[in-house]
Amino acid sequence: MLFDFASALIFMLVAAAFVGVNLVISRLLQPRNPTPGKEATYECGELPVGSGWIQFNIRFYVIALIFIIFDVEIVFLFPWAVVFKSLGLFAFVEMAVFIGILLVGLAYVWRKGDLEWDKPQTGKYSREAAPAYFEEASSSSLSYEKLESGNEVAV
Amino acid sequence: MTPVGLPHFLILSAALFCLGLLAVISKKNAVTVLMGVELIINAANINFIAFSRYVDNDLDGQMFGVFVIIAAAAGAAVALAIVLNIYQRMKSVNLDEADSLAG
Amino acid sequence: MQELIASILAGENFLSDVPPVLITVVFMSAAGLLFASLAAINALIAVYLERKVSAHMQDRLGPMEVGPHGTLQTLADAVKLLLKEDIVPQNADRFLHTLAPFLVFAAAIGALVALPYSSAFLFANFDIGVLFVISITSLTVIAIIIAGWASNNKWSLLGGMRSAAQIVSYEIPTALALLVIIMQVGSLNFQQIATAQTGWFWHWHVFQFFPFNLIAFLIFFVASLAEVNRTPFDLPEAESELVAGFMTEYSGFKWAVFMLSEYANMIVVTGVGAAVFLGAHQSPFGNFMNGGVWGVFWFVGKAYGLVLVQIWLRWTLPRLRVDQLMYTSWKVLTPFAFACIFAVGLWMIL
Amino acid sequence: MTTFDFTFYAFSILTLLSASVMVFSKNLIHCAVGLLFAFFGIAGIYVLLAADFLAAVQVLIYVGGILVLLLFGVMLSQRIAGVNIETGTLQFIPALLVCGVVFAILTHLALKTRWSLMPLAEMAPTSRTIGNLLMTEYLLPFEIISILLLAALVGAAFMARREAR
Repeated sequence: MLFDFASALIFMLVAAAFVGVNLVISRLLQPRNPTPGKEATYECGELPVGSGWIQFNIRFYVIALIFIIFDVEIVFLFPWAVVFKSLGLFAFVEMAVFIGILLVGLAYVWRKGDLEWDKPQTGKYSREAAPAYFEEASSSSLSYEKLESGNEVAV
Repeated sequence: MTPVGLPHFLILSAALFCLGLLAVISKKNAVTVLMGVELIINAANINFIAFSRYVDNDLDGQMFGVFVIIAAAAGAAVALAIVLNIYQRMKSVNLDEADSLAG
Repeated sequence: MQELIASILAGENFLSDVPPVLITVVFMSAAGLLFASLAAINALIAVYLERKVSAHMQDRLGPMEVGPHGTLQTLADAVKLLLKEDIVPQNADRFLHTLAPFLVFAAAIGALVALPYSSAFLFANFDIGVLFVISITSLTVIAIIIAGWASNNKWSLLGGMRSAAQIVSYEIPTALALLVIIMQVGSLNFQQIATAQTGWFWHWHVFQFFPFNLIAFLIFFVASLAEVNRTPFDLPEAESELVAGFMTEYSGFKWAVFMLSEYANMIVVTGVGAAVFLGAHQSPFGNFMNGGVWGVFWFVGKAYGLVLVQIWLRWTLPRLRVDQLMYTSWKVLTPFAFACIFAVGLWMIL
Repeated sequence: MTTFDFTFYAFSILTLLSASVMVFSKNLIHCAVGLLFAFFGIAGIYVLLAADFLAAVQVLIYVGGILVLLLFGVMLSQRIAGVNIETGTLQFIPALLVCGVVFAILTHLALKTRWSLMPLAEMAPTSRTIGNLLMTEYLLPFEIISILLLAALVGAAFMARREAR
């Protein structure tokens, strides 16, 4: 058992060393003439506006929170799945109860809308907020006819 | 140098515990305090597993370890939600400024 | 590999004066170096494949200039990236900016070690194989957040956070889909999962317990696309919105390391898929060309077949919207994966 | 010094050094990176203690879960102005003294106690035994944990949502 972990560890260390050596080689070969413009923060060619200040949406936290609860559940599911074949019905009922309780949690956050990310349909151009805008857009063929008939009148 | 045995693991765990304690006592920021709490929990876990290996030859200590990790995850989730709530109300997560409950 | 080292240590040769630990470490380091180079070569091949497949899908020829049919184009690109100036923004955190590529690549190699390339030659045969791969790949999430933050750039930070939220969301369905198979095998060890699929290709797990294992495989495949940020789940690095997300401020060889790891991670997820669902290193035709070095051929062939499907999807499907992303993970894949576990559990009891 | 001892000291030094980075750094993200390596080192210690399943769980939950959560917490609870997310300390010297005393007492206990040691068992895979124990002896805690997780999920989601309004 220790051998497997040791080889994984050594492989990871060698991988890191591989990156390091290549970075050094690259450093030796590459040109270096930094200019202020080159070292500026990239913002699509414009000068950077403000600092990197961003107020993040709290939804990031809610997603991470739901994730960690289910991650923890998976930790229990793995040993259960290993012994499931030998224990049979008893283990199945145990896990059904366990998952059932946690699915109540999933149902709760689902019902309360915590799983919804901000959809692009809120705001000025949403179907709910501006139905007239959408009707106008979808009946564009009609307006062409109006336009054409108007032209006829004009001619 | 004596070969590595139970006391070595216990001393490592004690050192880790003290570092965690230091962070909990001295840090201003609530998130760093939480990080210190995680260190303390890990120190306790090392003890459980070391005893399970050296003193007791079954896996009871490791079972405790699993439950401790799980409870720590749940605790961290709730604690961070509280911290974010404090931030929303007071615009700061520095514990010395969040004193509106004080008399 | 353990047997190989044991045989070297047992043999009477000029090495008998050297301590066995040193021989083992040197031997494993050499294997690791070979492995890291293979990961680099893998990226060269995969990038070439991607360019050619996309070109032919769009009725173009793709790279044709360097080497016959442009085969050396990606090598030329690699040399170019090695010679490029490494630009670090002035306000960036230099240490963490450099640390992130190391972490990403180490995590990818760490996951690759555990895969069952053949029944005989293995780098690490973990009893907890599947769990090990899942846990070691979670290092990538942290590395991506660090990379995004250390760049001190709005796009990088936003891309890193989005990427992290996406990867963690899709980790749940991935693990649940794998659990459907682990229940049937009763082991987390990749070798035992492979042995359980011995025989003709209808013994593969994906064709057992029809249709639940097939559904589990589809869930796994879709979720693994999101895990490695492939289209249609490439929102975190959407070029048109976030200018490559957390990689915005990376250039030269550091950027190349991110690309290397991305392609290595593609092999990780397709390798896990091939190992768990598609018979691992077993030949699809019973005993025909089975075992030994053929195992490597079949395993890598299956993994690359799935990589080709990933490339095909990239040039077929449009990108998802961010709300559809969360919808797919939590409201479609996760409930279906739970339903599969429940159904297979009932089936096994009855 | 055997390989086992060498690995133990290497992982201990890694763990303690990164934990110190976490404690003494002023930059919150550097604290988190220190914590990352500390968790990784502790996972190595678990492997040395024959707890392979627990080591994987440690990396999965702590690195892949709690640390991500903490980093999200840092990002969400700061006015991120550039790369400098700083935090100060309070009463550092008294705290250092207290911790030193605690460390001295704990070390003394660890060295002076006569532990009733058992002969070391062969290292064996643990996942199957843990699964069996979970389904038999530890059944009640296992089911209660699900209630705890449900409570944590509902409570934390509720608090986070109230803040979003």
